[in-house]
Amino acid sequence: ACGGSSSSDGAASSQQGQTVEQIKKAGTIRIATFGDLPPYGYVKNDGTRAGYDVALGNQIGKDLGVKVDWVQVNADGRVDALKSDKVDLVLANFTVTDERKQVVDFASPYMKVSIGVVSPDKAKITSADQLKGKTLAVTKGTTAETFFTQNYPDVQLQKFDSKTQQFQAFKDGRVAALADDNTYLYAWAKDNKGYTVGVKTLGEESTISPAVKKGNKSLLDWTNKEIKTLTDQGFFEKSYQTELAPSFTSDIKPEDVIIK
Amino acid sequence: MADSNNSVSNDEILLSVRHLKKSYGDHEVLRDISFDVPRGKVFVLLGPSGSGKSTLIRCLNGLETIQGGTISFKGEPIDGREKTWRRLRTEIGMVFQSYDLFPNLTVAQNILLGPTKVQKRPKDEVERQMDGLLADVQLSEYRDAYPRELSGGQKQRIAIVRALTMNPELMLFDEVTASLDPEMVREVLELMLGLAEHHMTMIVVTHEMEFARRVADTVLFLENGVILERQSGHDFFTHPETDRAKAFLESMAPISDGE
Amino acid sequence: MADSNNSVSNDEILLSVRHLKKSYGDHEVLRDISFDVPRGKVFVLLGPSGSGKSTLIRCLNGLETIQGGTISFKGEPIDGREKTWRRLRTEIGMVFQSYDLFPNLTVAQNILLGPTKVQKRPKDEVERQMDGLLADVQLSEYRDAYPRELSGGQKQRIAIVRALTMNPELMLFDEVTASLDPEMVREVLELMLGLAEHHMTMIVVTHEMEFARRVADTVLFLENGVILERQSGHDFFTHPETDRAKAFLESMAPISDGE
Amino acid sequence: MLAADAGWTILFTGDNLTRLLGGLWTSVSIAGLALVFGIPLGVVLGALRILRNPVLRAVLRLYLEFFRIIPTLVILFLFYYILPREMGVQVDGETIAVVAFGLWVAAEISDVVRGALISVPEHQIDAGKALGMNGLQLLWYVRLPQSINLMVPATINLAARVIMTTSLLLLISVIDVITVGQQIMEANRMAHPDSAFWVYGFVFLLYFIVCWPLAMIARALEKRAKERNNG
Amino acid sequence: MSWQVIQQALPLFRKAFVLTLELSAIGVALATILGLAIALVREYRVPVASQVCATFEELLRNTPLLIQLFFLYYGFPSIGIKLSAQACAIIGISLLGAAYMSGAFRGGFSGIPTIQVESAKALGLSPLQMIRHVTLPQGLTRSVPAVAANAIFLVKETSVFTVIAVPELTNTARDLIGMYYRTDEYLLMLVVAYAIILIPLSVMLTLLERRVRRGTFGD
Ligand SMILES: Nc1ncnc2c1ncn2[C@@H]1O[C@H](COP(=O)(O)OP(=O)(O)OP(=O)(O)O)[C@@H](O)[C@H]1O
Ligand SMILES: Nc1ncnc2c1ncn2[C@@H]1O[C@H](COP(=O)(O)OP(=O)(O)OP(=O)(O)O)[C@@H](O)[C@H]1O
Ligand SMILES: [Mg+2]
Ligand SMILES: [Mg+2]
Repeated sequence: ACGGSSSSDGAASSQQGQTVEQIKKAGTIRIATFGDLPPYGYVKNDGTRAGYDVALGNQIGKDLGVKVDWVQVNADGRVDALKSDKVDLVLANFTVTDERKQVVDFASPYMKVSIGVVSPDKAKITSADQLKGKTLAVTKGTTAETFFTQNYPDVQLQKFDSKTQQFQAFKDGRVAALADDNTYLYAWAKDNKGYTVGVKTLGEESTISPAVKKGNKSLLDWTNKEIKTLTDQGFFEKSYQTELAPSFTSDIKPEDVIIK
Repeated sequence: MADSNNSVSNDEILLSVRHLKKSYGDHEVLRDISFDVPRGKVFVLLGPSGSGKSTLIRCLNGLETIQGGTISFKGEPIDGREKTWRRLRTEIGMVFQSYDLFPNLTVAQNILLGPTKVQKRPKDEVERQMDGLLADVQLSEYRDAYPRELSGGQKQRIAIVRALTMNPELMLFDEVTASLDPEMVREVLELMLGLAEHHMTMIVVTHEMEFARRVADTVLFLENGVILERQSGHDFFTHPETDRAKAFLESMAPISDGE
Repeated sequence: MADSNNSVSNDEILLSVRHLKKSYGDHEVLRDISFDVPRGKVFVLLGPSGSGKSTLIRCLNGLETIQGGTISFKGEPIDGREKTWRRLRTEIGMVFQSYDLFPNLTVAQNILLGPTKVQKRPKDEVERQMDGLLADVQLSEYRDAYPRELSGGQKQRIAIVRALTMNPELMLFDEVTASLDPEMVREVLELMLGLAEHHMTMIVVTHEMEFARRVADTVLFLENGVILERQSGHDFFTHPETDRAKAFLESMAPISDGE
Repeated sequence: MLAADAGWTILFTGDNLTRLLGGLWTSVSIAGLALVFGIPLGVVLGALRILRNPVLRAVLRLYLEFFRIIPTLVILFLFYYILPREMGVQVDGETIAVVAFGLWVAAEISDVVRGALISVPEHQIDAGKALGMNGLQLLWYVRLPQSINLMVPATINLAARVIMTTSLLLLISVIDVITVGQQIMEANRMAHPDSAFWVYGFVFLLYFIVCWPLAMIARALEKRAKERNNG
Repeated sequence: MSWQVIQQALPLFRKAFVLTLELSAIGVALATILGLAIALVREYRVPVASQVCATFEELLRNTPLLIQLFFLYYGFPSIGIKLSAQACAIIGISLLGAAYMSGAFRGGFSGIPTIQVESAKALGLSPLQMIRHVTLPQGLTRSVPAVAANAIFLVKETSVFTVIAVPELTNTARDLIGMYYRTDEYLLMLVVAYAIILIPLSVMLTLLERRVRRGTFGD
């Protein structure tokens, strides 16, 4: 009912996923995205999808000349969605990491990101060391989870399935702080008074890219070209203004997020 | 029998029923039943299936609430409250058609339950009485057996012993041999004959005509919830008054000689 | 009876059993049973509970697999395969102790099932035969009733009619009156007496001694899986040979006069 | 947008109500398909289980025990992760759910059918045999009609359980009613920060409205079957 | 399939295994006690309480545990009631379990033949004595198989705790899959872990059923 189903026309996919030609022939591209992460990927009250990731996906669909079939995923389902051929492309705030490079192929990045930590003003956390012995909310399968598991083993992690659940638990005061990509923490903190992103960046700055099934060279090359063209056309700047800027506080600059 | 407090007194009325009425919804099962049972006598209830025999006997133990009439025990009318009945049930023993021993308790526990928990009599005294009764019915070796280890006839004899251990003044029996294999019927009937000889006051529903003939001081013949005929045991079987009773007696002796 | 193909022939052997053996696991229930049933005769199986009567009669209908010996029907030994039995069962009728009508079918459907679906006879022919038999047993009005609307005695009579409608040459009865109220026993036994008079070949297990005495051409007395005594019906009841048979006959007449 | 203080209003904002009902419909139709596909399979397997073939019995028993012992959620994951890879075809969450639930339903139904078939008293079977019926005739004229009364309520109960279990679909990316609920909460997190109580409460109610009547029908049929058997 | 991956994940799985066992044990125990209480209240038609219990039973039996947990964990804080994830898990499984257990016990009680109650009355036993010596022991024995079946059901339901971030078996497996992408190994470990808990339970259930059916109580 909500565009969640993918085409299952039975066309046997190659080991590498669908090529661009196959996608064009099928007339649809299946893209994985979040459904509960405004302003990146979410569903409006009228049931249509919107957000920064979604805008990119829609543009890709238009340039391919095909319909976009959105598949809603949670963070921990992104790799398997590609592996098991449920989608052709992931546009779900997918941070590029070494582990992930082993299992999927990333195209050129379209966003900058690093891990941030948000906490209530009343008990503000300003450095990761303050978290020792405290509980921290993360979403399963995110870079924040991996980062804290590897670098701060004595921070107690509470791992949630979806963004909705982790933010809900955080707001209910079940955890001392919440770690996630700093960009959506900015957006979330703007919507929720009384919370601040006390730790703006942790670890190395990373990038966010579209991902395709490992070995899907055809779609990878096409996407790389597309990102370049769009960057040149200023698509991401425009998209930043319409999708992200209204959700961010004024101290965030476009350069902090998008890649020139 | 080990019991001895049932001496024959001069016609004291132990149980008295007057104008008893019982119906299930619209269905009148007993209408205007009256009779007196003197101490030491055996009453046998006969009648076709559905005539109300079980219902009547259940009323006499307070297992059914009655819609009219009175039941008096030892001269005192019973008010029908559950509490009154609970007290009286320790003086009125009852044994049912289907095996009613508690399967979760041993024979001894089954027997001791009432006397020790309800009558609150000292356990060793009750045990002595129980052992005597078990010996009488030749079931001493089954003292610690569970009911499932007994045959049907043995179960019913234990059920009777269980009732007797309460020292009841009146015993009610509802077709206690009806679910038994034919060969086991005898051992139970003989136990009951023994009780009658020891002047236990009893009301008995049975389909065993030969037994009824031998044990009954009085026969009440029921049909459709009324007492159609009331005779001494001997007279009822030799010359029943009503045609219904005659027909009934005939049907109970199936396939008699000649067609 | 509407049936007429059971004319008495000069001692043709319908069923012949030789050295039959049956055991459940280690437990030998029947050991070395042999006897011949001539066409038109009535055999009554007597014996205490557990002696193997039911087991024997079930073996004769292939409901139990046997461990040794042979059963021959109309001179032809039965090979024991389910398929052979299936064919023979249309010639050997059987009625059980527990009411075995199919509760989801009406009386007529119960009766028609075997002849039309198994024997594949034309429905109107079978219906005519059924109507005749139902009239014989005075149950025509219950043609379209469900078994639950019948009394126990009526159910058993229908069960007999159901078996008869298959035109069997041999009828097996296993305590068909054992679960009946005493007053209903008679109507079933009378039906069976009628069959005997019409020279239906029958093997009957029963606890009704008076009936057994009247109906039996031959009595087989079983104990512990062997035939202890084999006598004509009259002789068995008047002077049984073995002590066991004597004791059994006594136990079956519970509470006879005098102690 | 309505006043921010009344959390329940978001249920009626925009197309939210229709979307929630649409999500519920997804769940119910997956359950329905699973039943349509699982019940006939289960009936066949159940009928096979009363045969005396030991190998067949062992295999079918194993099949049942697998679905009995492994939590449904885990079964769903097994199918979700492994099925598409092994089958080499593109399968979406809904299809996987239907297959996984369908096989589960078949396992449960096979046990229901077997239980009902063997609950038919032995003497009824004997009576059928005494009329010369063969195995299929016994099944068709004696066993099935007398056990159908027991099968139907058990099947309806199972249907309710399957519908309830569809709540797990959320975890394999099917847009079910709960996922829609979460989308709504996120899209309105500014206006209605405490919408969780209302949205989850409403979904709770929806499930109850669907499953409770089924349970009541099953109970009524069960009672009738019992009375029939005694009568 | 890599043995090394399995070995590395073993400690985490062991922890999750223990937690699953603990939560199951507590849940089953509480559910049984509460279920028995509810069954008795309903069986003896305690006014008001019995209606309340009936409503409670219907509500819980006809809604998924997952949504009950969401409601408890995410929904209740909105109205000022905040419980930890484990508390929610235990409350959720105990209440749901109680609703099921009550049904099992009532089934056991209703299977007691009327004749048993009547002969207890005929001995003059008071209602409480009757419960203590006759209906309770018989009803409990009769409900054993259904109670055991419910216990298995409840252990399986603990897998749903994953949705409120309780690090039990399912949650741990999914978490590892999300971090390290070794789906096959972790799923295998998950299935094996549940099999270790549930196969013995299931065997026990079969034995119990057989025993009760074979007539601990036959006549
Ligand atoms: N609980 C009940 N509810 C409604 N009707 C009942 C109930 N118990 C008995 N009856 C009806 O009351 C009538 C008398 O039944 P009762 O059992 O007393 O007969 P009975 O003389 O003992 O018969 P039987 O010889 O078959 O035991 C019957 O018509 C029966 O259907
Ligand atoms: N299915 C069975 N499995 C094991 N043993 C059995 C089975 N059926 C009967 N038996 C045993 O076989 C013996 C004979 O039983 P059978 O039912 O033939 O006796 P019976 O003479 O018909 O007794 P009754 O008069 O009580 O009907 C008994 O010891 C019984 O326990
Ligand atoms: Mg009666
Ligand atoms: Mg027998």
